Amino acid sequence: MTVSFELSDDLVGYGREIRDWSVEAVRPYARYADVHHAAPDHWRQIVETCPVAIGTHDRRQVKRQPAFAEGKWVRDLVVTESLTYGDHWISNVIGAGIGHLVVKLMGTPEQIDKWYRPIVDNGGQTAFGLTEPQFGSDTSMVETTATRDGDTWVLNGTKMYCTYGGQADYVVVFASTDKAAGPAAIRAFVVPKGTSGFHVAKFNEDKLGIRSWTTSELLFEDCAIPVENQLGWTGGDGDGPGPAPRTRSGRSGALGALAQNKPNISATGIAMAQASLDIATDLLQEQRQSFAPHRWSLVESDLENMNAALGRARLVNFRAQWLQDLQRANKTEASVAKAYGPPTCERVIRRCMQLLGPDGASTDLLLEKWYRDVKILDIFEGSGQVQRIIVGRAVFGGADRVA
Amino acid sequence: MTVSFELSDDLVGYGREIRDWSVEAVRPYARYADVHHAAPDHWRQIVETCPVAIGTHDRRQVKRQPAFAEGKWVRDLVVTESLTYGDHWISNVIGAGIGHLVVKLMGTPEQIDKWYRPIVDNGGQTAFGLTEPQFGSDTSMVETTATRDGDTWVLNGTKMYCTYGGQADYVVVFASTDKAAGPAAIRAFVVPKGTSGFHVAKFNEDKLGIRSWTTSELLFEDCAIPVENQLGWTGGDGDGPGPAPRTRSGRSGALGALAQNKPNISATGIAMAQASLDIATDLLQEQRQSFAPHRWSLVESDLENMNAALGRARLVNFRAQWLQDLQRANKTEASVAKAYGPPTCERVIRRCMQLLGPDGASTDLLLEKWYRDVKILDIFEGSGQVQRIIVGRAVFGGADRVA
Amino acid sequence: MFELDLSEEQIAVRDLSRDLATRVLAGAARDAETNRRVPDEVWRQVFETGLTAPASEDHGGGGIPDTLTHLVALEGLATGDPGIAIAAMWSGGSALLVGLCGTAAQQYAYLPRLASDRQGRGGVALYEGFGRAPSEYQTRIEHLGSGTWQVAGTKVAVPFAAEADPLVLVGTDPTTGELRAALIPPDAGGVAIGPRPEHGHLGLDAVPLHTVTFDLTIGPGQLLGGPGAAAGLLVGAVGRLRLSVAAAAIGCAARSVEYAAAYANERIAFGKPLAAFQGVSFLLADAAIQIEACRLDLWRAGVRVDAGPIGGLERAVSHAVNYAGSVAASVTRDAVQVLGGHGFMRDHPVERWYRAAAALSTIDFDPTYAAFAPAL
Amino acid sequence: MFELDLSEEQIAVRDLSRDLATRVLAGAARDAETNRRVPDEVWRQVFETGLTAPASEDHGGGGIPDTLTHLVALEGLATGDPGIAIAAMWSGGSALLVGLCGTAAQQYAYLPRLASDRQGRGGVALYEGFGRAPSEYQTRIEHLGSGTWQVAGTKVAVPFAAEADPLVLVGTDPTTGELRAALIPPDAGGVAIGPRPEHGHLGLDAVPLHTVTFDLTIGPGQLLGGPGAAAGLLVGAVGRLRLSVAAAAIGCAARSVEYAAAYANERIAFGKPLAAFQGVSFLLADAAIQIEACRLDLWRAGVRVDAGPIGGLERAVSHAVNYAGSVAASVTRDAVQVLGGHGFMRDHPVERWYRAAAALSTIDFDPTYAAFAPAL
Repeated sequence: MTVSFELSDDLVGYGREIRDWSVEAVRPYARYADVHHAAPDHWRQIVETCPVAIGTHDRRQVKRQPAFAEGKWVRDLVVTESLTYGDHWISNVIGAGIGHLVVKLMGTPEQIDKWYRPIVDNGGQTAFGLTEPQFGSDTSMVETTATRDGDTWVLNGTKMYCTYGGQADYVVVFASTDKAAGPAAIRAFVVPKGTSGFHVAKFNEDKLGIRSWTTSELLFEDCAIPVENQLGWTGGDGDGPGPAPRTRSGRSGALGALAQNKPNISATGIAMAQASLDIATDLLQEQRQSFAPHRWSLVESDLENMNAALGRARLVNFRAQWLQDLQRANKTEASVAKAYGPPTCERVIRRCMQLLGPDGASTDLLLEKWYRDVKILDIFEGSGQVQRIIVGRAVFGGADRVA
Repeated sequence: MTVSFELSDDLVGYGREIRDWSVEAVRPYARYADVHHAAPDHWRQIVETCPVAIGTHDRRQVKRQPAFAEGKWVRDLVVTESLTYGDHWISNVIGAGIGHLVVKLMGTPEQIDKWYRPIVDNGGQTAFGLTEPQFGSDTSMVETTATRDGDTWVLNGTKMYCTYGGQADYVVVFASTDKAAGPAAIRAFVVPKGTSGFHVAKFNEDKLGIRSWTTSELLFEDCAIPVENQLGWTGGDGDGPGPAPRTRSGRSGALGALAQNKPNISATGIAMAQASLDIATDLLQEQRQSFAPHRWSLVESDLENMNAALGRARLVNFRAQWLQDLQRANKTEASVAKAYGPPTCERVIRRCMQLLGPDGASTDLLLEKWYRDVKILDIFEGSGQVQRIIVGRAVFGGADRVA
Repeated sequence: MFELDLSEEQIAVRDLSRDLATRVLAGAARDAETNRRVPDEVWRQVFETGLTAPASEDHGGGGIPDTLTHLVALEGLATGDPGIAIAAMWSGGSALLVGLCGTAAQQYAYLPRLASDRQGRGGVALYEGFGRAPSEYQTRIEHLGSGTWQVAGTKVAVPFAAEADPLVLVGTDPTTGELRAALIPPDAGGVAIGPRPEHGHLGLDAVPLHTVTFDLTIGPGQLLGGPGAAAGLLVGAVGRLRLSVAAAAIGCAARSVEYAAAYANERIAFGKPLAAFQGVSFLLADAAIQIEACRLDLWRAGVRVDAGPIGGLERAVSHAVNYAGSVAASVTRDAVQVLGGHGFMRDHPVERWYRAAAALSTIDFDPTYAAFAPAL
Repeated sequence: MFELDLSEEQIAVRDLSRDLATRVLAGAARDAETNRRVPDEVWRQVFETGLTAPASEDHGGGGIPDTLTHLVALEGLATGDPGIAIAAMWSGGSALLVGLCGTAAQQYAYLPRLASDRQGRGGVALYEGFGRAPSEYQTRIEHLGSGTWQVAGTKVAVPFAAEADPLVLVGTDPTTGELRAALIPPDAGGVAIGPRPEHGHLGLDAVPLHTVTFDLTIGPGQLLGGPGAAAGLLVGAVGRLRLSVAAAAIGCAARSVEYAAAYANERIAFGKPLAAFQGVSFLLADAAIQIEACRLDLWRAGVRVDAGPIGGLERAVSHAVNYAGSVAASVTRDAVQVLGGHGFMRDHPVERWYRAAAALSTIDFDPTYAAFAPAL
């Protein structure tokens, strides 16, 4: 075995096919998705034109992704960047969400069979309800309550910024079973779509970017679900209100699910930035004669250095997900990946607009859209600041004593 | 009145004379001062060659600085940058230190007459003993004690990094009169050179840079001084051990003295960076033909942008000291000045070395010395982090409620 | 005489503009953006400040402020909404250039109307993109002989191109290499106005911006200042217009810091206000530090503009503009970051400032003043 | 096959070099600097790793490691002291180039001696400054006819110039534009060695560095690989040498972060360890993040070197080297900052790393890869 950063020809080809398709089939609707805050109505037809098996969230249409030597998570990085290179709206209609990943991490074998398996086997979308109006990063502040009532848990509270929340097959909701017991009493509950008392207060927020991405506000009013919908439920003593006896508390399970996805978030940003850079490069090359020679030197340096920066961002992503594929610890590496890519991707897109001049920021191009879209990537699923805290734990935890 | 950034011709000329002299008379001994950790032995003769009245710290040689329309503190910025443009070692032999400034801020009229006036009228050097081995920024951690014994205070403890500590006429020492009473019980004491029990444990530290700058470690062992050497001493009830009743506690008085000097610290950094930049620019111009044209464009941009960055650093310095001259509040502005200049000056010097290639870091040039010297400027008299805390107070204290 | 205090009049202008920003512009920002035009009632109130048509009292205006006053006014208004502020300033460009550089006849022909018509718009066709400074503009204003001048070139980000009366076009005289300007009436032939982008312009939708191509001949009466105009006056006036964009960017950035700081004071995480975390508070401290440096740099360049066309003025303006563009884009970005998910929602104005600052930073960008640097 | 794990052998090399760094190099760093030479006993121990004269077993060495192994070894050693590590690596450049690119005769002439002489030194005259990449080197190695070659040019940062046996000079053949190297014995005429700077070289005093001017003729036997040498081999070997400097910078930076983190865990301010302040901890988190990206970038370039002279190799090497130089200089700077006043004292090693990283960043710097950016 020897270190190699070369992806297999198969995966490269697979990614290229998806990317070409994304430019041709997805990008033409980028502006539509932004203006209408929704994917085009015929999104299903669009997805069906994809020459490779990207799957859809609709379970009857699902195609399985082929396996590659690199493993699932590395493959997904390539697929994520390739798919969203055309535009990001496609994610919303084919993405599965992460609720089921939480089920896999925190559920009993029965729960995994019931809620995780069908999603990966047949498709579907799941959502994740953690954030509330009064908190973002500090997940100990969960105020949604789960009260035991016979064979049910009754949920009350509000969840914000739930990706796919208004359309998912189910939402994994984090709620406190005993506020006095603090964060350890926070548990996760599977709440299927249509459950009585589960209201979609706002289907989609009015956002700076990624507008077609469903970001829902959910309201739970005396929403009763069976006790066995509590993840980790065994029917034993530990399933009552109060601190969970299990090693994995609700919050850390939730954060575990987020960690797996972090490099994919960065890959989405790289897609937006690379698309901006490629478009800007083509336009600038056409306009080369309009630049004074000394200025053109700087334009060329900028373009080359932006490509190099995106290349490095891919490396830290691959590193994190390669570890994930080997089921090795990658919490720090996943945070490195998420901290590293997104803020530089923001800068790349902004710089491309600047190099193009005032027209670079007009809606005649997509760069201004991607500049709005990209900003969320350094915020959601753990802001850049939160990632630094996580990386810091490794830095300071692993530090020797001063000699 | 109208806003004007133009200094008077008088001050510009004064600064230019000092600067030219500094290059001619001071710079030739820069390497000596670095290697020998001391000014050249004939420093007094060197200072005497200065065509304008820069003064020396030796009281018999002192010449008063002329007044300018801009005021004392703005003048001092110009003088500081001009003097240290040749090299920084000159500061150590002419600088007065800041102990007497603390006296002025915290002393009674009698104390000011006794310890402040002679220094400004006749010259002299004073030192400031606050930092101890176990703390830098957190000045509440003072462990040096002052115990009342009849008409004396008896000091015990160690002070580190005291500028001029081993050579000053007196040191203003901060000590706790009652550890149980916390930071408020910290008072300042004037300890003259030669006081019994006042030992210079280390005359000068072995440092990365500014090696000729006397940075002493001082040891106080049962060092007794008269009670009237406690700054603010009136002989009343408040002069016993315990919290000071006066509005200005020892620490805030100390920090006040530091604030006045902050922009001068930055001006010193600008001098080092500007000197590096000017030397590098001349050398690079000579070597211009050796650079590929596209690379030369970048070299030229770098040089111009470094000059612009130093120009902005001067602006925030002037702003702070112009307020100081008008005796208006400038705590935030002084911190802005100290936070802004030094880290950019570091980068300017490093970049100049890089542009010159490997020879840029050799001792055949002075840039490597200044790169070592400059690092302290973002650390001492309040690190960049401490300045951000101070600026943050204005930002957050002045913030409206969210609409 | 070294002096860093604004004059009493400048302070009054600052307070007035900031007051108008808070009372009127902030609330109208969303409307102006949605309808892609400053609401009439808002325009009327800004008109009364004189910004939309600065003119001397002789011409029925309230006087032409000095450059620093102009910049202070614009920074103040931009704390309410940079889009409306920049729309007003750009519209006022016609009156400003005519008042500062025009012949007496031109001033009488245009200024009384501009100064009294509350619905009128002006505009200046200035920028060309490609990092060009004014001295590098390729738009030609060239004497063909017999008092006829050829005007040809393409301008970007031309405000109010379809309605400005007059539209002032800035170019260079290839014979002398000096800056020249032409007064183009709205019905002139040889002016091809590109379409307005269908879905807007990031954060600058309060003002219509077009790419415009000019290819026409004009008579000497349309030559700003006449055939013998002193180019130095125009250099200064153009410098002022360029700096105004920087002033708008700084106003927007400064307001973003205030807003984010207030949010960070109130929002609790891990048992403390967000402001208690240095990872948050240092972002805003750095922002405040940069804004202070940026504003002083802008003021210095503004004062230089009024001192006449001394050497290095154009480069000083370019430095101030590019630094402000870069600082404002980064500061408004960090303000969104401080608000986290809430910052991404249109319920808070920081997302608008993020857009506006980025858009402003593209207007007059030259990569020679700051190359790309990755975040890490 | 996509694979990011080091091989077992590489892991062993990493651990061994890191162990040697901790046990031997760290303690000898000050001595090496003061005496401006690696202490003999330390050199002997580093010699045993093979780094000072990598040679195949046929020539009495321990084998020539692949590039990645070489880089891993250097990063490990540099955690002890970058100066000693780079001295060893640079000395080994002669054996490396002869072993990778020399003719069989050259290998037999030089390698057995280099591999066995514990006091011997090699050296490569490589860099020219001015941001030049190897393909732009102006040092000429040109065929004069009759098997005689003209060697002319000026090199900077030439290690062991006065003692290297042989000194390998890298230049370009103006006829073909290809990279060439010449073997220069220590007594060769036409070699003018500039003086060693009297008071040292920032953080690189363990190794003598000189500016050297060459103007001599050589026979075909002194032409590395002979007249028909495949330039591609030399391109790869030169790439490896350049990347080694980046590896030393990264090792130094990584150790700085460890040291500063340990300090920040212990040092108390305002009632908490320094590490509890995000204004401190984020500096080191950012450093760790950058080092991770930097190391992967370096590894990728290293693997490309061994894959043969594929297109873009030189630029990939330049990117990796310049990013590492920039990251290491900034990280070591922040490590000093975390230690505050203590960081400025020679009692702690961070000041040495600050110097060494800055010096390393000047060796192979090209401004096209990262323009100056102010801190704020």
